[in-house]
Amino acid sequence: MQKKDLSLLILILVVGAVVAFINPRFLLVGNLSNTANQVGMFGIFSIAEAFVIIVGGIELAVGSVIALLGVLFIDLIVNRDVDWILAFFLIIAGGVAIGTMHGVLTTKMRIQPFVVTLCGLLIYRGAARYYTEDATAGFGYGASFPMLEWLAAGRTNVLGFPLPHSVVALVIVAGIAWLVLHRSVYGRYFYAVGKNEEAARYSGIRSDRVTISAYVICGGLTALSAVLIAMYTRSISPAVHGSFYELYAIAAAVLGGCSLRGGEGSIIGVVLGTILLQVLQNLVNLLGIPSSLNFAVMGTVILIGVLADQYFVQRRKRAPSARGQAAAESAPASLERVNAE
Amino acid sequence: MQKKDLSLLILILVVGAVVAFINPRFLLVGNLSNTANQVGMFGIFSIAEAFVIIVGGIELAVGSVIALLGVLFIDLIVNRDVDWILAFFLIIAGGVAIGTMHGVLTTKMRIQPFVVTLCGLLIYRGAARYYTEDATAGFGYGASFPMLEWLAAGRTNVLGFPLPHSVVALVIVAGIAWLVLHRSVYGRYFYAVGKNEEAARYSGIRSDRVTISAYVICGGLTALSAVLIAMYTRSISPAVHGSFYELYAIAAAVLGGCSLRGGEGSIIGVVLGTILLQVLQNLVNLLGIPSSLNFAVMGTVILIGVLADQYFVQRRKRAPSARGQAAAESAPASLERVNAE
Amino acid sequence: MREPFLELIDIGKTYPGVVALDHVSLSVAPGEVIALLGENGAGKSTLMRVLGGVVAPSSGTVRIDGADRTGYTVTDAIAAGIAFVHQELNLFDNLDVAGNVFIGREPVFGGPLRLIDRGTLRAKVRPLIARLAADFAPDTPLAELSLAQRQLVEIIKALSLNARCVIMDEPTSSLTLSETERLMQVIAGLKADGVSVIFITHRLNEVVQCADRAVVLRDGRTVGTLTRGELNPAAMIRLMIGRDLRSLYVPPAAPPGNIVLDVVDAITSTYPSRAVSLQLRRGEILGLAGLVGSGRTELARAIFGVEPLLAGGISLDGEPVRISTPRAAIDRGIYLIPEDRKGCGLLLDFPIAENISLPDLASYASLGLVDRSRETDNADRQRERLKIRATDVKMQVGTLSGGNQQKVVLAKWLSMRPKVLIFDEPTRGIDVGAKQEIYDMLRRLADAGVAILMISSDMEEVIGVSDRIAVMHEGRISGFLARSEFSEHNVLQLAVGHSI
Amino acid sequence: ADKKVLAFVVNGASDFWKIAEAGVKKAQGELPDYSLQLKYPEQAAAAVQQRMLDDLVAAGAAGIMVSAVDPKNQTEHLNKIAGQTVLFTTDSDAPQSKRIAYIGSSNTELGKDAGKLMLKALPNGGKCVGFVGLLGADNARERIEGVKETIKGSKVELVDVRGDEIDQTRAKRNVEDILAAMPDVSCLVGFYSYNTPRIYEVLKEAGKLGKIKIIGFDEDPITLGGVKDGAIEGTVVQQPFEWGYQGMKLMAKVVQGDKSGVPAGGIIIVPGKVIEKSNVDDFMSQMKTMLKK
Ligand SMILES: Nc1ncnc2c1ncn2[C@@H]1O[C@H](COP(=O)(O)OP(=O)(O)OP(=O)(O)O)[C@@H](O)[C@H]1O
Ligand SMILES: Nc1ncnc2c1ncn2[C@@H]1O[C@H](COP(=O)(O)OP(=O)(O)OP(=O)(O)O)[C@@H](O)[C@H]1O
Ligand SMILES: [Mg+2]
Ligand SMILES: [Mg+2]
Repeated sequence: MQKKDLSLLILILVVGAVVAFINPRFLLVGNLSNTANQVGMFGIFSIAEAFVIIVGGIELAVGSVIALLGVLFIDLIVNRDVDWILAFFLIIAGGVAIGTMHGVLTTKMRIQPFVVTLCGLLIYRGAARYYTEDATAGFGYGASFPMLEWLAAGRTNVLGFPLPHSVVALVIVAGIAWLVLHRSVYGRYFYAVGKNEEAARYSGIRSDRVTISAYVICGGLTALSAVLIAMYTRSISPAVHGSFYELYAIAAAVLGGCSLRGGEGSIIGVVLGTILLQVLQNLVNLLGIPSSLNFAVMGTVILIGVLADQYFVQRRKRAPSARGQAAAESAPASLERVNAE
Repeated sequence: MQKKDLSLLILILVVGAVVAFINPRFLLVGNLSNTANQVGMFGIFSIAEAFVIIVGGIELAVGSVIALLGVLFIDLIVNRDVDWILAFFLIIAGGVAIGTMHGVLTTKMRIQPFVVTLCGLLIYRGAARYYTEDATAGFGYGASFPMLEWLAAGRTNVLGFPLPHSVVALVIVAGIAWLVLHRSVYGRYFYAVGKNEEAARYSGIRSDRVTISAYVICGGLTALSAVLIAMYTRSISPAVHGSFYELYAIAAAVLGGCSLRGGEGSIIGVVLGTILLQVLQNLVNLLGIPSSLNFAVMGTVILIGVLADQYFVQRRKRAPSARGQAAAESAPASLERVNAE
Repeated sequence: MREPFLELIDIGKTYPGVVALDHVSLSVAPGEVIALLGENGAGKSTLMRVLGGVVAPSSGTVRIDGADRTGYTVTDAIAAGIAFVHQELNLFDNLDVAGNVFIGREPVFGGPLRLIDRGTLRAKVRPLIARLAADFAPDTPLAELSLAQRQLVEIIKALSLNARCVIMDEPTSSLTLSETERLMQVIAGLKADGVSVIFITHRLNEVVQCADRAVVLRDGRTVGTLTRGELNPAAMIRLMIGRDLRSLYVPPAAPPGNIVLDVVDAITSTYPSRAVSLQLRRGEILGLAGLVGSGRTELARAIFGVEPLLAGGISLDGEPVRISTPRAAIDRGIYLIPEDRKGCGLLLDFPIAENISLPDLASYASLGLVDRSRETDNADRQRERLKIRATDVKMQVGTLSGGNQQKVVLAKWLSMRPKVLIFDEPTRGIDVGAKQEIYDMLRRLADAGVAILMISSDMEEVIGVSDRIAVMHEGRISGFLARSEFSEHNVLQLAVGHSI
Repeated sequence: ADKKVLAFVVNGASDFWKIAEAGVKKAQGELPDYSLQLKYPEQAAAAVQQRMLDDLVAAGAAGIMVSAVDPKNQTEHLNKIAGQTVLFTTDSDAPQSKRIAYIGSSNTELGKDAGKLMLKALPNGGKCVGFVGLLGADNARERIEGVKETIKGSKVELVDVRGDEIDQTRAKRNVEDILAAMPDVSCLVGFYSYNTPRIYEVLKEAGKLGKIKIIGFDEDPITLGGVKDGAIEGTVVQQPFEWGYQGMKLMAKVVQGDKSGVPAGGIIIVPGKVIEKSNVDDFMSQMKTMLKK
């Protein structure tokens, strides 16, 4: 675990402890399980976003893709009687197709990723709204897919804790993503391309291919979370479903140490970033803070956390003699990381 | 005018011509004046955003600042009977204070601008909502500030065209911004810091100060547009007012040639970007396209425009011998520009 | 001589307004060591980029093992056994040393997952590091290495390829004598193994030392080839610049004056337990020598206010000053010309003129607005004075050849009025002809009363140009040498910290 | 903190709920043993609201009255909530859920009222355009449905309804654009509370007040002012004050175990009111007293 991840973990623990102290119901199994469920759903698309950010891109269409694919998924299984397993794979394929398109447009056509995915954001949401004629797509009352529901939105009792299956999905996704990013050759190429695309090309890395595959992974994972979220809300108003989720995803990734300049970030960090954001949401409701202050509290806690981290890092940097060589050696690196953005 | 700006202008003219052909009412003085009014309001905060993007930062709080300052402005003059001139200056000072804070946090405390301004986005909106207890702030019926209304939301007949004063404001702001960015010493520093902060520092540029001043300019201009927008809508629901406007601003800046990696972009480009976005909005209503497709149409037109531009640029690049030296000379630069992001 | 296996035939390359290569041919036989010489902008790097598959030639053929290659790319070059050390470093500062060395060729396990075998990776890098006696470990993050150390990493990367041909584009430009010696041994070893080496350098004695053949380019054309027996500096210079060169170095006009800069017990963060003191006089050129990583750059950065001084102080003209930003240093007349031109020296996408005017922009302005014609005029003057090869001062600096970029870095500062000038590797990558002009200029500046601190890894240059030499070893000054004590042996002895 | 919590969860922030809040406050005055809270989800999205409900249950709320963002599809989730606490719905019902009662109005009926106003305003028929925040939202659909049902067969036509995603700038802009695009439009309908004042302002700026008829919903002060000066034909208002007041009182009773106040089927309709020039003064003074404390 990197130093930055550790700071984040500490921040989460501190926030959690404070909340638990003020309202012990925070620690109720039910509440923790609900929060975990949110973390599961949001974590998957945050990891998706992280892949793109690490190769130096950005994906703004996450929320719209979640809306469009969610609508399609529900439509397929509820109105068109497609078998849900087939529908699931179709949706994943859809996400992969969208990702491929974004990747190709940014690499082969050399359009800025911000522009490509902004257009995606606009187009997919429009498509979702047009498709349903702005109506809400949902299971309605009584429609039931017991197996699918259990798999996607159910919980399994593990040692007394109702573990949401979205968390299981997140653990699997994060595990594989960790292996790929931090241990595999391919992951290394992601970081290399994100940091210095030209040098990567000189080293014989097919940087276009690497970039495209980051978008593809992002699309596929986003599709997965679209299905989970659709099964959680069971209804999708295409005009608002998932809107702003790209900001959540980017925020989680950035909190987790990704730099928007590319080449940096860790999977553990992204997951921790997601957890922090969700715990903060939970906190506002549990402490009875006026809902209007919901966002403000989130912002304030994040800012204080980051400031505190920075304060300690800076202090350590300023007094390296006191902490000896080791501290001095590590300080510039982590400073640079913050600096780099 | 740079080549990129020219492509954008052509795109706007083409879109305009198509719309005028389908519905000639597009060219009615009233309609053009309305669209111009929107361009005026949106252009100012897009220029604000461009300053920050050029020094390599990002400002996500634009929309929230517009909500908070708008609410405060209306509250000051309607409920607290502050003289509107004083209130105006207080609001601008507020914007400047917010900008200073963002600048100091990113430079002196070395927190990523994305994190700082994301927290700002959350906090200011929360503050606005809390301040009004989520109620709409408005002039109510009959409240009247004729001078202020005329200045901020009025129109003056210029050769038969009712020129909205927001456009006058934009022209003044854009003119000064152009002078500052493209002709002044300070403007050069903005680009230098955005491009390579380290090299700028080695050349004796106080990069922190330059960065902070970009945020300050951004805050001040955003405050100005907050007042104009408040006077236009005449009522502000703090929960939604101005939300997503940061995306508009970033989109206009990026369309206008700014790179999110900093150090690039032109004021003319940003203004053209704003015009394009507003003409697209106008188009949807005028052509009677379903509102749900509003965004999709915007996205599609932008994408097609960028693709067409790219196609011609790439073609020219591939056949430099045919078009002679001049074309070949400009091609790599503009390619690089797209590439850089 | 064995049959050539790499052939570049009639290669041409044009950039807008520039003919970089004009029908150049070169063939390389196994085990051959070829030096590629020429002035800055002669086309050396471009030719090698063609061979490395980085740029596509406008005309001509690349032939490998007798087969003509079309659509030849980096991947093909790597597959054909060509390793390339680029002039501008191309490394990843988010990876460690081993990761950089084996990027694109990581040893893997785990089947289709292709997990990186980190143990093997490090084990493979370790002997290569030892071979160059570099002082970093396989898992040292690249971000912690100095420029010269990074250059060693690039070389290690090339060696690790087990290539048939290694191209090195100015591998020694920031290395000191001992590393250079070691590199020469490595090249000899490669040669013995039948590996060909093409290297580009502006340090002619390296050529004499190890090349079988020197190919000289001028203005994108081959102007001659010198074989082993003909290799002597005078002949090479004549081919390169088309005339003879008088002695490079000019003696000072007057003895040095008062102490201008006084550094007392300065401590920087890399060597927190070592204090540095030195004094610099008016009109003096103080050479600062030392091995890679000895802390010279860091000292310069501390004086210039880029890095904090942990302890100690600096006085200027006898008055203690506190310098915490480069701006403060510049305002007091202390200028630093940094060694890392890509990172700190230049804005690569900016035009030449705007780079040159940047440190002193205010003086080109009236009412805060930049007077562009004055800016351009001055840039044109500097271009002529330093013979910067560019069609126009509106060209982006990034498109210039390495040496010409370095000249732009110098030009930035030379139109101003300094009191203390710190040059960090001022002639890195600069050709002999231009070196002479720069040395002349250094001397003129010194004679005009500027105090100059010249950090250099080029032993010849340190001895030739300096009035006095300070040598650093592991973060402290191990000794000063007066003119009469100047010798390679003395400098080296102080640099390595023990007698040799 | 020992007082039992009764929560009123709305579907998004708006002034409309301020009036409900007044009702809740009045109920609070009469229910000292309870702590009544009004909760705004930070976004008008089902997922966000669901999250809020889950959290409220976790925090131990004794009763929840909710204006579900998407009642049709939230049914199961609402049932989950209903299993753990006393659940009422308001504003928009989820008839198939296990909620104990619904208190609110019927949007279709409100739409019909507006349709009648339109017929009255345009005796010779004409083209109308509507403006709304979220076209897909149930309340918008039902209101539009009600209008269409009433004007069916007459010469009055609702040719288009423009959505604005609750962005006031766009709301105003939409009106401007429609005026430019359709010179022959004769009546504009504001379906959401803020749409009507935007219509009023644009017509005022264009000097077309009175020439083009305005029909509104809800009780924005500018709307009421417009009704008063005759520029707006009329506005159809709901009575959220009563929802808040009656709803909370009833909920407290149910929490105590007294279900006598809940009718069979659980539906309590508080009818809407049509405000026209004739009764606008009365209504305004009523509002003033309601919002006083
Ligand atoms: N991308 C480019 N665009 C335009 N001109 C270029 C580009 N790359 C190289 N050139 C030009 O080609 C010529 C040859 O450059 P090259 O880098 O090969 O020189 P060099 O011999 O390696 O010089 P040095 O010793 O300074 O490294 C120079 O005039 C340079 O300006
Ligand atoms: N950016 C950096 N971050 C961390 N450590 C650095 C950095 N740059 C240099 N160092 C370390 O500082 C030490 C001193 O390096 P410095 O560059 O001052 O040496 P130098 O004598 O100039 O040698 P060189 O020839 O390598 O430039 C080296 O050991 C190096 O590892
Ligand atoms: Mg070169
Ligand atoms: Mg150095």
